[in-house]
Amino acid sequence: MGILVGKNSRLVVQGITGNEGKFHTLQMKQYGTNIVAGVTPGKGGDWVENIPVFDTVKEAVNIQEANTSIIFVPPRFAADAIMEAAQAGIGLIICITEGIPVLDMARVQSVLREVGTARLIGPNCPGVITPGESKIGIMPGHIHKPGSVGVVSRSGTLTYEIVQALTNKGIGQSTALGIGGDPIIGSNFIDILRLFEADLLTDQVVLIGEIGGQDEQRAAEFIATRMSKPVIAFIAGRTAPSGKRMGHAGAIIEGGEGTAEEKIKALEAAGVKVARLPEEVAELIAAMQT
Amino acid sequence: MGILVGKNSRLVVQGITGNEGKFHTLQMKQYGTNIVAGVTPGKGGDWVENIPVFDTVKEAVNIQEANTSIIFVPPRFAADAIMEAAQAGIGLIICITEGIPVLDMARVQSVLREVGTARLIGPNCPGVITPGESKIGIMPGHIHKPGSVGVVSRSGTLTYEIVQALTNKGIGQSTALGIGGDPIIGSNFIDILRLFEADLLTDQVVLIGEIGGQDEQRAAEFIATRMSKPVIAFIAGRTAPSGKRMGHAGAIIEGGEGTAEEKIKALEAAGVKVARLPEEVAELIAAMQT
Amino acid sequence: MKLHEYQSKRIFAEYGIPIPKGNIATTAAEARQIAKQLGGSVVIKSQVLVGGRGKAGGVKLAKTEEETHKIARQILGMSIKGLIVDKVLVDRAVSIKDEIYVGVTIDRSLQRPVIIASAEGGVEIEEVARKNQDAIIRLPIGRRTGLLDYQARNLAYDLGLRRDFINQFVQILKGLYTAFINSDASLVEINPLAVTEDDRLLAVDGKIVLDDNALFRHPDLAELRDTQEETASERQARQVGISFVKLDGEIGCMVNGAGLAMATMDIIKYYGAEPANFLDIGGGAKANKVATALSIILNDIKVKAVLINIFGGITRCDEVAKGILEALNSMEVTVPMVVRLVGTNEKEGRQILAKAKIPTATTLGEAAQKIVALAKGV
Amino acid sequence: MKLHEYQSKRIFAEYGIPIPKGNIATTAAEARQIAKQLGGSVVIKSQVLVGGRGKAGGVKLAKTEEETHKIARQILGMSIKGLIVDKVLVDRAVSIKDEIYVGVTIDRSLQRPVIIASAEGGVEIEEVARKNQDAIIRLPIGRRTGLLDYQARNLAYDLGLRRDFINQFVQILKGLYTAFINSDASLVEINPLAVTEDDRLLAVDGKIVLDDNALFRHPDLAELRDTQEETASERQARQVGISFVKLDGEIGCMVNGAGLAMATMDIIKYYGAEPANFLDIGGGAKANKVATALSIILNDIKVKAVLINIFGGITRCDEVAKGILEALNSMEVTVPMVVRLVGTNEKEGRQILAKAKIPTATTLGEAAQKIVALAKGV
Repeated sequence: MGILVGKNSRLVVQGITGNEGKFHTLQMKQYGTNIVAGVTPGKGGDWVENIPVFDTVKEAVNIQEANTSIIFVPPRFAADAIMEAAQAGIGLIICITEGIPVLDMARVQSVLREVGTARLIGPNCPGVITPGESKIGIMPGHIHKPGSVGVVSRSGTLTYEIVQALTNKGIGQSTALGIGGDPIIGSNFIDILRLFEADLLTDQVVLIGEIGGQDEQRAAEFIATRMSKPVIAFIAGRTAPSGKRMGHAGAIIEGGEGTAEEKIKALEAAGVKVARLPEEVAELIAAMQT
Repeated sequence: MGILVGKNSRLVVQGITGNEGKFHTLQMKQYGTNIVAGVTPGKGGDWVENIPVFDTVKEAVNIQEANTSIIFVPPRFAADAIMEAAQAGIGLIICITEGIPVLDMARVQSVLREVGTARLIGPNCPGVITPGESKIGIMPGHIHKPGSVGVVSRSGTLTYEIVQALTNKGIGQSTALGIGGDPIIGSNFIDILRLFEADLLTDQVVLIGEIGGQDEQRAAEFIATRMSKPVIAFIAGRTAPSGKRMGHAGAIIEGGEGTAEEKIKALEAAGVKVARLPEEVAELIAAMQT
Repeated sequence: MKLHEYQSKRIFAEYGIPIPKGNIATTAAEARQIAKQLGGSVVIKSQVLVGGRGKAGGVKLAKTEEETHKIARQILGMSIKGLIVDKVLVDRAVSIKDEIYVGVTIDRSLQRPVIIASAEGGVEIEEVARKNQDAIIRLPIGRRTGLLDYQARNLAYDLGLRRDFINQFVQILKGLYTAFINSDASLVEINPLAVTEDDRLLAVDGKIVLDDNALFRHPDLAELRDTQEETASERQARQVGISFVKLDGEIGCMVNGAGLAMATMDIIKYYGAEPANFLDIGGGAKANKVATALSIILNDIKVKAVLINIFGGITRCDEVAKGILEALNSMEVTVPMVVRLVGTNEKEGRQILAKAKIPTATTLGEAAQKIVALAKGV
Repeated sequence: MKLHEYQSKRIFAEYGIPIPKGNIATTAAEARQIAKQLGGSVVIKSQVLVGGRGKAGGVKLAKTEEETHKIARQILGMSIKGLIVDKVLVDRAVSIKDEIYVGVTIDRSLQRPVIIASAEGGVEIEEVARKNQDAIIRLPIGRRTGLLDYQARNLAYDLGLRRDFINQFVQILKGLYTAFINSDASLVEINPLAVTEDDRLLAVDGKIVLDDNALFRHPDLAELRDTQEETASERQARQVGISFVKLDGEIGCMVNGAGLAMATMDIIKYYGAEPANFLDIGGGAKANKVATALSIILNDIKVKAVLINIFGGITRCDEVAKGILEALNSMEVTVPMVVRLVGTNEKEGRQILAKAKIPTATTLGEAAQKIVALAKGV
């Protein structure tokens, strides 16, 4: 099973008729994900890959009983798409879109708190995969393998790198997901660690962080006080300079805060083993599993 | 004791240095109300009637442990004053000010819901009195008499009229209050009926309504299903024409809705005796108390 | 404060809402000139602040400049529900396929703005509501979130709008909502929002009611008040801060407090007469305000008797008594009067009145019965 | 996107925030002319998008027009942290009694805007924070409620402002917050907000950083970009949508994905060399983007070797390989290169590179070790 997504996920793809939306709809379908609907305003009545397209998320929920949404709509419309999904009753919203204005996300978060029933993953993230069951995201499915390691990350391709290292060593994953590289994201490390801690099929957790913000430091506190399962971490950006944005809008050391050293120190103080190289993550997990 | 205000009320007067604020501060003090502070931005350090004046409500709460506020500030600043009181931790806010823009009040209500710890009475109301204990409002104190009838009203002077009729007949009041004549008010009839129903010292309740809105109709439903104590009502505006605002911003029959007949019918259906004349209210209560 | 159709539509246009081309005329010659500029058929619409202009013959179509001149001359100067038409809006006529209603107001129980829409536009929304409540869509809007794009879009779908109108509708609805918020309105309404034969959405008629309490924030809107539409009494009352509504009865009344004023009207009716007005002098009125109020009441020739009912709290009874004498000194009063004064400085007030030999009463019931008897000449 | 001081202050002025009189000059003669218009002493301030202008001699006082001319000539053309000064702001000098810091930014953990203020203005806020965290006041603002009047007032009291400055401060803070929201900024900052000898509050220096992702909403602000402040490489990268940051090392790197790009830099360091840049080609890059990225890297004369690390998901390895060949065909490349390609179309990509005899690697560790060895000429 894993966390968040699985056989019970009934997916609606928002922005299904765009290039990215179409491409990944096919990829997810081939992986076995249960896609029940697409939404593109103005394209209701169309079909994509034998999936019915609606004008509104409300219809996708009412008619097709969608409970999970993935969002591929362009950045200037993405905040509206998230709020539409939340108010239509979608329980899990995964937003892939990169480049959403920060103030739009601040507004979204305040609406989500008011609605109270929707969990958001992302934006600017690769999505969530429960290997062998359901892939709701843009990650390459074939590098994953069902197993008992939970993987949570702020990154995309770096996650793939580490997942592949795990799979190469024969270590499978319960669920792997990216929480996104933006300053304001729907779910943070603690939200996900809490789920992994409670998940019966997860034995160890890999946390992949990077410079910027305080999310890893808070995670360290949570791990120290609330987690029984072992956590292995990797933090990217030891060599990143201060004041420069490293690709992700959220990956920036500001006022000397949010450095990799600071994060590594906090995690190690919480008893987390921090790998120096991506491949080392797999070695540390392997050592635990034997 | 009665509801809402009493010996434990520690009052801060917002707008204490204005004409109305000063006048009623004296009146309330003479009645025996425990006024611990005043607030007027820019007048911190002054004294009014031996009451210390602060620049902010926060100081009145921190230094003087105010727990109740009455607001006399002009309409254009009143919404801000309510929000300041709520966020400073005041539990009961009584806003006398008339003429606050409706959209300001819509905003206030949404902030109050967020803060979650403050109850608002008014605006555009005469305030709350627990006879013999505490008067937090502008009503003439001497017409009241301690007793067991709860009085709740959308009006000011009409309430005095009915209270005096009660007192003249020797019938005292547990608490008498006006909830205000505006379209958007902090507490409605149901909020107050619930308190009277739970109050050990209240035996009967007088509800004084008027044309406009659905508040009396909803109250009728509440009385029918949730109240054990008898309620006597009076509804003003049987002769009011449609589409014209009768003084109060909230007293208007719109689209044929909110008429006195409609309200009287709903109340009578809920088993409420509706008096045809203000004086009759006292007669009906007297008949019950003997 | 109500705005005229032409004022409302001009405001809508500022918020990007398409309106018909047109202009305002106060003479038939101006109307003809506008028709010439517009070319083709025009609609001539009387600009008065009451409903039912169409039924009263205040809205007409003209095919030529000549006809425009003729019709404008008919409409200008006509009386609609007691209001004289002193200006007409001359709009280019449009061919309408379909009519939608869309408005924004405050939902009192939800304590937030609500968008009201119906595919059955063109008639009053209350009428639609009476016939078929289901034909009306209500969409509450978070005061702080505002109208979200998808909400506007979903509403368009719910109204059954054709796909190629969706984006236009979303823009119009966002404009209308913004107009509502930015002008502190209590109602904005487009009715009908027309779907034209040439496939456009057009606000053919519109209405804005402003929140009087918020006018201080909008000096530009406050200037739009058409004082021609008020009676002299209404204007006088507004200027001194008295709430006054003219009614059809014969007993004038002056009261402090809106609830008590309504109750006073009701009790007059209860004892068999009809109130001539609603009048609330507000709290703490001084003598001169009382005098003005009395003169407003006495200006109504239908008034046969005057009941003054004051429950003094902030208002002082002696000030009221002085105001009454002031008014009586400055005008000839031929109708009988009963004054009921209780509360603050009640004794002083009664003494002043006793000297002037004005009849008083102690209870409201007694006062009402006395005044009804006096009015009937009993 | 950072704005210059003069641009930021002009925006502040639009929001009612008082700023010193002044103007921008690109020549010493212009500077003298501005000084003449202003009269009295002026401050001449280099306009470059880096901190520490003062320490670098880029901010100076001049008492006369003559002196202004002389100093402007010194400052124009000087280099501050690698940036050539091509314009100066000439502001009327003010006598300052006290300096306040006030700014607005996004609090990442609270997920909402936060106002940051300190009575210890005039130095960088990070420096104040390091010395005394208590000297800094943080006031989170509800995204939808906005800054309320009383919050601004309470902040003024908390800063210990004199009573007669409170209203001025409230207006300035509201203006600053509105500027933050309306321009979709990630930071707005007045530092110092000066209390002048003649008892005014004045935004003497200011800074605005805009959210690049929101620039589509603000074409007017997007035009303020000073392309003189970018290097040719930065401009080229921005235009094709590549994230690029120049560093000081000798190993150029090209990666897809920001996290992996940082990890690649880190691993280079781990094996004993220094990365020359951060470069993320993003997802799904086509051959021409890859070629542009490679040319940007190779334009850096410090670069002794290039590591290309691609984990294909959306990005196809054969497209990357094609882009590499394209770049190699169009420029002379003298430095060694190692390419590590895995994921989508990995085999096809490797075949293309094998034909061109470009060394490849399977794992990131292997690739990093190889490139470090090549760079060191081992």
